[in-house]
Amino acid sequence: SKFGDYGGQFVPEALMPAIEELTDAYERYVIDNEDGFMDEFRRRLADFGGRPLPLQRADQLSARYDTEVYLKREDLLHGGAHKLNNALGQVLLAKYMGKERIIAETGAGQHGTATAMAAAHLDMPCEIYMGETDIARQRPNVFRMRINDAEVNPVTTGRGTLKEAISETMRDWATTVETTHYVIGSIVGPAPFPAMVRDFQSVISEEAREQIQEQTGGLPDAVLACAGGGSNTMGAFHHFVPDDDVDLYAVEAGGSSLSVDEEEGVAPNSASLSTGDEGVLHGARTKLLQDSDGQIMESHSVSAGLDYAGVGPELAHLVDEGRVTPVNVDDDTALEAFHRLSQDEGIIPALETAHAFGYLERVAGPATDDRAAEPRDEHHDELGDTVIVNVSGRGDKDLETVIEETQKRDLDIAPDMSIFNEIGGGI
Amino acid sequence: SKFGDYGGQFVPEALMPAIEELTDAYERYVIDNEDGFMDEFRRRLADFGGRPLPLQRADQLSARYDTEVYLKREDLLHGGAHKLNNALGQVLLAKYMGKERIIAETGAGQHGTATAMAAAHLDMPCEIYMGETDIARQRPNVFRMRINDAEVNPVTTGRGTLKEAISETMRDWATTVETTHYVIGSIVGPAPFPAMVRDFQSVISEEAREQIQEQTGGLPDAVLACAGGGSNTMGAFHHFVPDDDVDLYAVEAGGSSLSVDEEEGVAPNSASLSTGDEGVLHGARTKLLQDSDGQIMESHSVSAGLDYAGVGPELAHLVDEGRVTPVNVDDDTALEAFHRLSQDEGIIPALETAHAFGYLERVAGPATDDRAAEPRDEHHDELGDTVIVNVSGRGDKDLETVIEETQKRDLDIAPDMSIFNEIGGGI
Amino acid sequence: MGLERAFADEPAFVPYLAAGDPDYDASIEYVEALARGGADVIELGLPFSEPIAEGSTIQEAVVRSLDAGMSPDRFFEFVEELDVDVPLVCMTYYNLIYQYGSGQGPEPFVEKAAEVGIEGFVVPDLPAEEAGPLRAACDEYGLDLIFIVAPTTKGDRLASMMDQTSGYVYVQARLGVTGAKDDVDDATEESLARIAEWDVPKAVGFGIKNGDHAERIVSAGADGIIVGSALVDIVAEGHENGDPADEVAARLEQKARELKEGALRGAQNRPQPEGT
Amino acid sequence: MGLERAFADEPAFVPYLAAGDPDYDASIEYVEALARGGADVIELGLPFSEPIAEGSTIQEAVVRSLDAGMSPDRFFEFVEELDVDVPLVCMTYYNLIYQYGSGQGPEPFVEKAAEVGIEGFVVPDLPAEEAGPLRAACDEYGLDLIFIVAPTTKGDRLASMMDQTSGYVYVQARLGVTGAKDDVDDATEESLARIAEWDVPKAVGFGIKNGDHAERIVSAGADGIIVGSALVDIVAEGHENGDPADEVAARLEQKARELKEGALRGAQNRPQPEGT
Repeated sequence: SKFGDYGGQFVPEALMPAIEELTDAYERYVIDNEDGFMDEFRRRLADFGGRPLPLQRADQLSARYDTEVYLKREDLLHGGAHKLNNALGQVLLAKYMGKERIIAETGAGQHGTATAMAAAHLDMPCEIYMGETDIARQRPNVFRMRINDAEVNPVTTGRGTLKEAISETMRDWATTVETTHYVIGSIVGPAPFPAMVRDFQSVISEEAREQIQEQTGGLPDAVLACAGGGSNTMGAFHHFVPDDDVDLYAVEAGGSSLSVDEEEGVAPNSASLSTGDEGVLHGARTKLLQDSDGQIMESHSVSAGLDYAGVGPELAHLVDEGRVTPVNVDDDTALEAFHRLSQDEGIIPALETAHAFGYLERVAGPATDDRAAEPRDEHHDELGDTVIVNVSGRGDKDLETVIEETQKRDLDIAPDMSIFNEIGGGI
Repeated sequence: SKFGDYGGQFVPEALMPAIEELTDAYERYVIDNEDGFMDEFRRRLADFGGRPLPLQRADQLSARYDTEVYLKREDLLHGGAHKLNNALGQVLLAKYMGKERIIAETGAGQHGTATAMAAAHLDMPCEIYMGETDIARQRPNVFRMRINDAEVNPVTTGRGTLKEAISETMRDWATTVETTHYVIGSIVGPAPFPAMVRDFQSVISEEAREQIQEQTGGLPDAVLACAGGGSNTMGAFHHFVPDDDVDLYAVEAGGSSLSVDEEEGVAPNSASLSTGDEGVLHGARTKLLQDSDGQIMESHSVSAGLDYAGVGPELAHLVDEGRVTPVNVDDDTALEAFHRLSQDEGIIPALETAHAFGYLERVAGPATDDRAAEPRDEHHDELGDTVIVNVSGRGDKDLETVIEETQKRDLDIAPDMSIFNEIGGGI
Repeated sequence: MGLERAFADEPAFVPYLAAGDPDYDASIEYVEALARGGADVIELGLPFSEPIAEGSTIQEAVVRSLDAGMSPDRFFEFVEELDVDVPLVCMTYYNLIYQYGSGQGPEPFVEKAAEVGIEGFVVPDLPAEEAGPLRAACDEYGLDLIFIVAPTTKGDRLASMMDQTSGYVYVQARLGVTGAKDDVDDATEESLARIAEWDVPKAVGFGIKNGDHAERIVSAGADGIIVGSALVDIVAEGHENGDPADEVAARLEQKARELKEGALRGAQNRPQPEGT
Repeated sequence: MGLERAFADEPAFVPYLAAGDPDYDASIEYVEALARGGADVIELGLPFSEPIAEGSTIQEAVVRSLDAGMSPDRFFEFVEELDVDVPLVCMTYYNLIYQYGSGQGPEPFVEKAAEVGIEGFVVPDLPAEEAGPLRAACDEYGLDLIFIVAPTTKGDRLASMMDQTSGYVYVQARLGVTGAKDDVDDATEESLARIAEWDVPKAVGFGIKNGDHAERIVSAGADGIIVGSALVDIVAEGHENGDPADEVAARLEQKARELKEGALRGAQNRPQPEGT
């Protein structure tokens, strides 16, 4: 249950039996494929989720960067992001375990919608905890959950955001462990969640590794994925980890700055791999954003889905081992990359995803004042000739944010939206 | 260029040479696969679009209807609907033809977004005409187009809706035919559009026909698809047309009523196959909603994508031939079906798509007062034991409409949304 | 079949208005004013709900007319009521022609048109390939069917249209729909050259706004000029400003006179054909 | 290691408050009021920003305390400043303990706690499996480490916890987090039965609101009662109403007295063990 020194099971005693039961179920059904669990999981991922998903050569980006850029298209998964890989796996596992009820928490709403979809598909009652502030910010996702027949329980304590929702879900679970499974949405939390969620998400790299070999005859030089909690990241990396020649870049949200406001307890970024240090959060020892006392900092990113103060323990371990390189790009770079992929490739990415493309631009893009010193060709030493970028999700959910944040910044690459100011109607 | 008496090329003389050029290109590239056009089209549909898409057995619906219900998952296509099959085909064809610019019109915005995506993917400048009323009603789709770098040209004449946008696009095309291709969004318009769009969309039935045989060992008893202009309909039917034992149901929008208000020139439905008669609209002879003078009526449907007074000439012909059965369901039934599929299967369908499921419920669903006279089992005579329903698109775009229309109606099946009235924020 | 006569002696001025724009009574006055102003043929638009070939100026005229209650039957009354001594051509879309016969084809519409005194048709969405039934009905009732030759019309299509057109041919002077650009395209001469051997009068349209334009077009060889948007603009402006119909009619008459005079000047400038 | 002494003579009353709730000075008064009211051990919460094991009542207390500036160093000052003659236990989350040593493990925190007079710890997110380093540091400085036994704790886990727990054991009377339900679960007896052979005092918590509850829990065999939410409610209500700290302190003292007296009554009702 550990990844080096990371991981573990730092949870209230009342939950430990559930964690043990889940560990047992994970080993039997997921690892040993008992009762054909994994076969059913894969069949449902295909039929319901739409897998396998393409590994697409990006024509315009490949030309721009003079590098073969391949896109792993998780944005095409049912629901619009990689989230369903995990949600479907866990809800199905809960069914095999004889659980009668699903709970989950959600911040930006992506995990909540994926869980609600999976629960509806598998005919399991489902309740989602969501802070009331997040509910007001993310109404389309709230409506999707309700329309999929999930109960959405507004959490009114504290600031009404993700952290309070996590606490509230833990509280529900602590009361109902015997009948209920808590679907954690990333490779975080107590063991066995980090390994289990990774296993469900690893279908990404399993497919991508086969596909890149079919298409290019070899392995890529690098794999890039954005990293918040890290489930799409480890999903995209897992099957490449043993391939020592494949560089793995976890692209974190640099937010508005990498520096920290200890006074306010705010880190204006979500770069826990790049800047965080070891601690215990939400059931696991990992890297996190904390002040010198050990209080968890408020993180920040223009992308709600990366806005988390911790990261999966396995990623923390792989970073310490030197196997994964943590990098980060700031909000501006991510927004520019959002527009670039939309305009050049006809794929509107999630803002989370845009971070990975922002890093690509920074390393391999045309020279700018910032990059004047680095000649264009050097990136080949860094990224190599063939790069896979994980398109973890689609950006429809981010339209409002992108427009608002783009207008604040006056980015050169952004399309002119002023025409619509003259015509009525809300977004 | 005709389907029986339907079809033809009723367009201004200035466009005829472009139509002839397109006919030639259609025959060479699409039909004869010159320069490997169709190979490239299929490769891009796979890599960029995500094809093949699953044919999924719907577990809960199959149980509800005591019929094997299979879902053809076009909602998983890049962009969220079948529209990309056609848009990608036409933009690629324009490229093969040496055109330098793409134009299209859009009403609800689905065809516009698909065209903008395809144009961005293939690096073609793109302008979309859209009525200003529709722009105000469909802002998320407008933003998606702009974000994909398409120009969106607001059309301010008349009522500022689809019909004015069509006229404006024709006007542009008439001025720019030599350099520009007009991407028509359905199996309507002058020849060769109806046949060409059908060919691009027929990948739906090509896949589905293979998949159903793999999964069940035989052909289905019936295929159901919603029908507005009819592109998803013919796409889903085409390869089954020669299979005489497969019944084909085109489910139109019955709107609020099938009766017509001649005084106001309004048909409160879009059921041109069920209730329309022969006439000439937008370049083709077909079935349409018109008054006794031949003026086109304003159509209506709760689903913007079905809200069109005409229908593809090939469908009109197949209905006259008795090969396709036109049926229709009203707004209420479609909304109920929207909620049923969302809740029972974890798939939020487009409102267009929901009409097809509404028909399934009406024919095969549990007895209600309305259906008291028809015993439950009779539906097997009608639909048979295995049914494919084309899930033409996803419903994210329809959330606002569904919530508003559901609240107006107080449907039993609808989830309670009142909790969100207490928490701030717009949709 | 006799619209050729309007082009016989001098270059013809062929104005267009949408019948019933902005309302039935005013429109009667306006059409009569065009006749007084020197029209040789008048193209009367019967408004269709989906005018795909029109520019926005005429599209808006169509909406005004429909909103004021225009219909095929009202259109025929309108024609009967007109007190003008000028040949009238009905410009409309095929569905109205087709549907008037309750789906039986164009013959009932043509019969009725002939009865009220219409002498020909321009149908912008009916290319030569689809025109067979209407051509036959026109022949039966002795009406002309005028086709539009576009700058893009070439080769076999020209031949097919030459066979079918009668009365006159409507030469679209440049690409685009009925429009409001200020320039008069030099391509007029080229367009006319392509149909030089046709034995019907050649009327050139699209973009003629004033006497000077008219003069240049006729100088370039046109047998007549077709003017729509410039006249509809006057109707639209009068409507927006709430001007009395007689004032608007006077402006139309004056504009008509300017255009007719321009055409006449053009005929004087015209280079004498060599040879013949 | 000596918290057992607080349970030696009579059933112990173990109240909980979040240190620094709603502010430093008032909280000092409140804790001292609990001592006056008869507390035998006081559990002082050191607030952590992510209190995943707490109910909403205590979660809100944690937020108030943090907003008022509580931190580990302030907490130690707080403990030093307290004028009470009752053993103190620090209840907090593992990250604060761990991080105090700048990532060097729990030893610096334990050392400092011992120095200011803390006698033990309850760490709700530290199950026995992960407790090795903290257990070792506690042993080094002579502090108790109290584990929580849940209704779901069974089999091997019980044995492992029995080995590690010292001072007393915190018996969670029913599933759920620190809570506010009005019933006192009959499962208390069953829970106690499962750990009957443990040689540490058994303090039962979760849901005790009044003297009657306290009496029933002790009657059922508990060696002590742990009460948190019912006391935090008093602090919260006083804070919301803007009541003077001394009034709130008086209410806490009264509530403490009620609970302690209930516990004492419970001890009198307790059935005499058979045999021994």
